[in-house]
Amino acid sequence: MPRKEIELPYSTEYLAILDQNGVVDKELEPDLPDEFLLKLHRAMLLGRRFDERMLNLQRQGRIGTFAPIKGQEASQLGAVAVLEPSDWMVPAFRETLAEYWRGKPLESFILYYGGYDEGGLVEEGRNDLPISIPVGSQILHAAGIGMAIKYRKEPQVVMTFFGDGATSEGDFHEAMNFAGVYQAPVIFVCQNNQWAISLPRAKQTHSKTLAQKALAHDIPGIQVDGNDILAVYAAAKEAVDRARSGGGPTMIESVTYRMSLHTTADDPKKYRSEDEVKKWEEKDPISRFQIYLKEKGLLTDEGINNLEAEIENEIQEVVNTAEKRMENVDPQHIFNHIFADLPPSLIQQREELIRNLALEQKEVDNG
Amino acid sequence: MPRKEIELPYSTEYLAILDQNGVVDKELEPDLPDEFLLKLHRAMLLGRRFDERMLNLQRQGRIGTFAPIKGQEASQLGAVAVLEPSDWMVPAFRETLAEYWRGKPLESFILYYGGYDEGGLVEEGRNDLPISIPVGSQILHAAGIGMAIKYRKEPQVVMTFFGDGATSEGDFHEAMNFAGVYQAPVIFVCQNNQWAISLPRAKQTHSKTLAQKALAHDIPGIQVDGNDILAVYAAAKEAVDRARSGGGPTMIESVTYRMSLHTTADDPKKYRSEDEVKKWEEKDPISRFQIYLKEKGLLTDEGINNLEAEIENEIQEVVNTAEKRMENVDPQHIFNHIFADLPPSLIQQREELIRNLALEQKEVDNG
Amino acid sequence: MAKMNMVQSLNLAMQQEMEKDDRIVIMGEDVGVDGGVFRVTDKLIDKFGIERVMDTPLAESAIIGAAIGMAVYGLHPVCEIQFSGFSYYTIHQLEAHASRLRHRSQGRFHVPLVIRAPSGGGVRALEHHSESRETYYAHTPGIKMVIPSGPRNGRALLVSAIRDPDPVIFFEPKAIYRAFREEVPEEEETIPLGKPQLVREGKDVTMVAYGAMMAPTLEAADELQEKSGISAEIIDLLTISPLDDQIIADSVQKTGRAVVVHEAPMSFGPGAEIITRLVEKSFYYLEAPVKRVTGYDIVYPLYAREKANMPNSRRIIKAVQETLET
Amino acid sequence: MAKMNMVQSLNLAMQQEMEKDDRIVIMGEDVGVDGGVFRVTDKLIDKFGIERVMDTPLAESAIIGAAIGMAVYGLHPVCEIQFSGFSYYTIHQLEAHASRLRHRSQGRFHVPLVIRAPSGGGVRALEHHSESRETYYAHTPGIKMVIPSGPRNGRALLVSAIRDPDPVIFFEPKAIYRAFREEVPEEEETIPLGKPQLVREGKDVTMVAYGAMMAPTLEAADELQEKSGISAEIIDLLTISPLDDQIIADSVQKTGRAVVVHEAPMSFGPGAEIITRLVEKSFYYLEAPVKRVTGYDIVYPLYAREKANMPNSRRIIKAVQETLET
Ligand SMILES: Cc1ncc(C[n+]2csc(CCOP(=O)(O)OP(=O)(O)O)c2C)c(N)n1
Ligand SMILES: Cc1ncc(C[n+]2csc(CCOP(=O)(O)OP(=O)(O)O)c2C)c(N)n1
Ligand SMILES: [Mg+2]
Ligand SMILES: [Mg+2]
Repeated sequence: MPRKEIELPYSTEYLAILDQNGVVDKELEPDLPDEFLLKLHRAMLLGRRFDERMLNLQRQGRIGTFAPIKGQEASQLGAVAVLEPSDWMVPAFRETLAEYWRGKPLESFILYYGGYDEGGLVEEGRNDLPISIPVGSQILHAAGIGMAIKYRKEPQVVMTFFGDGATSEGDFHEAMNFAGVYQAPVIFVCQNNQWAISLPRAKQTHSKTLAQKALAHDIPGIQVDGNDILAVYAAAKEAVDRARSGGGPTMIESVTYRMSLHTTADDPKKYRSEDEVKKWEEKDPISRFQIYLKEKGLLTDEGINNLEAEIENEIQEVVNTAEKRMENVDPQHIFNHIFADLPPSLIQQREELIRNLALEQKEVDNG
Repeated sequence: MPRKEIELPYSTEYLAILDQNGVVDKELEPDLPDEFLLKLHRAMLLGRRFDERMLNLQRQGRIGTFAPIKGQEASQLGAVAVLEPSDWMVPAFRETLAEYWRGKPLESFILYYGGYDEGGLVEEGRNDLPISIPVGSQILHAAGIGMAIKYRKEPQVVMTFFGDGATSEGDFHEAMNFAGVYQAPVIFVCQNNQWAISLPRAKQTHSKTLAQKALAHDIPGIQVDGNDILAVYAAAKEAVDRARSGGGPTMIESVTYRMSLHTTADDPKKYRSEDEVKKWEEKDPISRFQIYLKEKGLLTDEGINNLEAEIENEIQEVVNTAEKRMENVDPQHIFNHIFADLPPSLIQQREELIRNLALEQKEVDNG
Repeated sequence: MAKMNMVQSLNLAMQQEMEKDDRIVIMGEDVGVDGGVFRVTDKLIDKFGIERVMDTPLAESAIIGAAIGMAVYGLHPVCEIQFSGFSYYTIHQLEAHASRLRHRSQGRFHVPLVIRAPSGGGVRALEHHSESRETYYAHTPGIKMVIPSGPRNGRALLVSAIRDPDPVIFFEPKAIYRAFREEVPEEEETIPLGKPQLVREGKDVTMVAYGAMMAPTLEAADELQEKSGISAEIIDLLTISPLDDQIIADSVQKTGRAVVVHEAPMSFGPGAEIITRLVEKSFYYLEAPVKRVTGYDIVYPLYAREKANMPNSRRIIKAVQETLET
Repeated sequence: MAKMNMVQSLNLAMQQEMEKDDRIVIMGEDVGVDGGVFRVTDKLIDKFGIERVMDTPLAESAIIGAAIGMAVYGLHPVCEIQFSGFSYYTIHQLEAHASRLRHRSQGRFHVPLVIRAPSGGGVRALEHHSESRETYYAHTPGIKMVIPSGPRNGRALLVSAIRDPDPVIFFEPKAIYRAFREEVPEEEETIPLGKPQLVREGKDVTMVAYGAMMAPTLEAADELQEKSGISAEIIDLLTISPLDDQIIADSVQKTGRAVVVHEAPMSFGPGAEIITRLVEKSFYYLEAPVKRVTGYDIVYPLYAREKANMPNSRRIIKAVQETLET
């Protein structure tokens, strides 16, 4: 009856496959079709360019505050690429590329960050929640969706994203605990991009890794190189397969870096060194993937150039249509989608708005 | 660059010293003065008897709902007995004995559960928070007190209590994370009494132990036999010493059993078997401690009988004074201690109450 | 028709709806094996199994957050928060998500979610077990706040709440759980959400109340009638928000006087909205200041003194008399 | 005296108080190295170090819960919640503890805690960054709810809030953080909490507003004066709760008419309490229904349409005119 160590069912593992120089670990390399690899590459590149363009639009005052994803392309795409369309995805607010991959039109992002509620529309058939800004809160929705999937005995899974900062919120742990208890098919993807606005990962929590937080709930947890799309994919595949076959939830800590601003309202120079950013630039997820694809004979510099041009066009077109749509602001729209049926008090308020607008119009007309 | 296990700084340990038959592990036995052992014994016995008396008072309608501690005497006393008077203690609502040990008058319990706000009074000099009913919420107060102690560089520690159910609340994890980040001198004592009202420990969380939840925050966590006062004391001593010397927080899972009702409003027959309760009765914390003390030559059956009589008298006296105090209900008291100074709107409301009371009195007087 | 108390009638509402619709699941602390600490979900687990009646871990935010996910997926969760005093752990989920996902997704998703919670005082309970904070939810756009006042309307409102496509907070005045019985028909009965009810016609004064305060309000009205011949018209709000003030306006345009009663603290409470609506729409009919009889703006006292804080028929009568005297 | 915007004046308040009193510590997300996302705590970390200016982990409930513990211990924490839209994560701590520990401990403990949070709309922000939910806190007994309307009163109120022995929620209208500058004296200046201020005398109508709504209210008053010769008396609430209605009553007893303005949703909002207090205490002085100009009972729209939801001088003028026409 002495003092003794208790054996626990899980330990915390680390996984990396493709290093920052593009060298691959042959044993761990996932076996993916060439087209799929190229599709991933195209999406990553588009994600990067769209991000740049959005930053540009914001700087020109054509859209409002938004959160760039630069540097986190592999981290989110590698995970979401494992999902089937019928699966569910619950993003935070820095998953532009994951949402795009799932089918969200680029136009929606521009509308949304341009201040138009229409940008929040989730098209029929895309099983994704809209972005969620209150940190950590969405993780619980994923737990609930997982529980509902299990209740319905559907062969689906749900994947949710959140940041390193979110792991400090109670909702994160409550969600992990629920998913553990109900053995729900949930994949918790923590994009540890090293910063929560100005707070570095080391001050966010005393724990050595974020993945080990899964130990609290006896959920398998794994830390992956989040700038290595192959590792992220492999870890997510394992987790999704396990969840789909009834094996319950998994937490993935994807170690990556927010290479750009927190949001366009942020100035990282206040709190982090250029050196640190430089160091991470060497770990860029896109360049190492391009080396890999080139070595596989799937990609050439010329191919990249063509792709870049194609993407630029695609984005330009989207910006054009979005800006056209943004010319039309019908203020009455603010009363849409509040309840299934607008109650009398809200009908009266809408009428007041309409009267005010008419009055305003009259003043404008009268000069 | 393969897949590899990450080494973490802590593992989860189990500690037991005095088994249910009163057999002690000589190597681990803490070296405690005889009087102190006897003082612990007296307190445990008083805790048990007071609990029984309170249940009685409730059944007679003389007080309202309260939460019995039966079975958890060692679990809470072993921990709190390590504290210095200048240390802080933050209870949940099932720490009657811990509060009594710290100096809370028995009378206060009767007043409080009798519905008198006066029972909440924390006497000057006793550094304990009043009981906290919203599960898990108080754990954060302990984290804050620990941070304040550290800020003031005082040689104090803070100990907080909560149940197995509380580990599912986000506030628990947020508190552990804060204490970890700030390396605050906090001892988190989870009284795992196997039940959260009707929910058994196994359904509260998927994790094998509760102590392992500390791994999420890289805080040392230990599981102890909570019905073994020596083990609880030893674990708490280690934790308090570490905290006091700047070593930061510890979590202790004290494995015990709620032998009585959740509260007097509860009927455990709805959800648990008599067999289970029987099994735990054999592990009673008091009887095993009595065997230990007898074998040490510190206690005799006669001594126990005398003590029982003494305690009965003590309790009876307290019940008498408390009931006397409860005869006086001044309703105006409800406006006390809302703000340091009552604002005009509340003064007006109090005046209204006074007018109503006068009217009522008049009606009574007029028959 | 059977005579039922409100615990039984609410249980009936859930049982019958669950029989008809397998999207409905019950979740909360102790709602399964224990049948809820007030037994409102008693035996539902025997009828529908642990998949549909879930004893959840002790985490309110998780209960509501997970239920939001389930609702978005297509289920209709009926959650119990053990006491309304612990519902505040979930406001960030309600304010940020339950109330907004319809709007945020521009109609793709909606959140058919019911949150039941025993509320209010009068049962000699512990701290945090007696408060009335319906205002938090009534002031939050995108959610509905419903409070029944008896077994029959409780059952009918709960059925409507369960069928409602949007989130409904359903506070159950615990003081009337077992206070009285009413005939409750076996057949389906609903009451549309958002419609206060005229429960008694009168001509001298309008009394507006809801929940457990209906009892002292009716008592006061009886006594006023008997002792002073004062005829009170009485409105039971049933739905606090969105507030439809039409029936109140109509009544006051007839009586010219009104008294509003609630347990919730006075300031910034529900009474203020009702009185303001009257000012906005029936000002010229008002012959005297509208009065409110409410809980005080204090920390709810432990039970020995809770009566001092709670509106009772004496206070209500006094308010009516003052209204009529002026 | 220096000309300062409100960001600077609030910074000054904290800095000066911290110099005087080492019980004061600052805590919150990004308040240290970054100086706060609006820079309100800028450079305080350089002056007072990381022990007194704490960049906390991302957990609102923990910030407030820990601060309650610190306050009980004897410190005076000044917490920043990054946006008021995330303060709801903490309501259970505020409702259950900050507001009650004085009462629960029967005076042994009290909770001198300030919670600062940028609030309100008008800055083209993301979802959850524009709401005004002061009602939640105003309706909660045991806490004070304060909202300044400019650099000078902001500084003076923050000093008072920091010195207050009880918990104070201090919402900072982000729309006026940098909107204008005022002379702010170097020397100490305080404004007692709980006292609305008469900011302009007038005789035809009383206008009551607070925070960012003071600007369009004053603008409306100017235009009414200039174009129609209407003289408005204007009251700035400053402290929303506990509400002292004396000055409002006094004013309306003179003008007979009133308009209340707030960004918060209309129903069950602060305006209702003000109007109700007028009904209760100044009913016979009211010559016309009191009007309110408020945000609508809707999910706050993304920024392209936020103006449609926000009271502006046009809407206020219209309300005043309607009040005067009747
Ligand atoms: C509950 C809550 N608190 C604060 C904020 C303000 N905020 C937005 S993002 C952010 C940091 C998030 O960090 P992390 O979770 O690591 O995600 P990242 O931004 O790095 O993707 C903060 C504090 C918020 N949106 N929600
Ligand atoms: C936040 C909150 N939710 C629900 C309750 C109702 N309640 C009181 S005690 C309890 C169970 C607590 O279980 P545990 O933490 O294991 O403590 P124990 O009662 O076993 O001592 C519940 C659900 C509460 N007091 N607070
Ligand atoms: Mg981050
Ligand atoms: Mg327990």
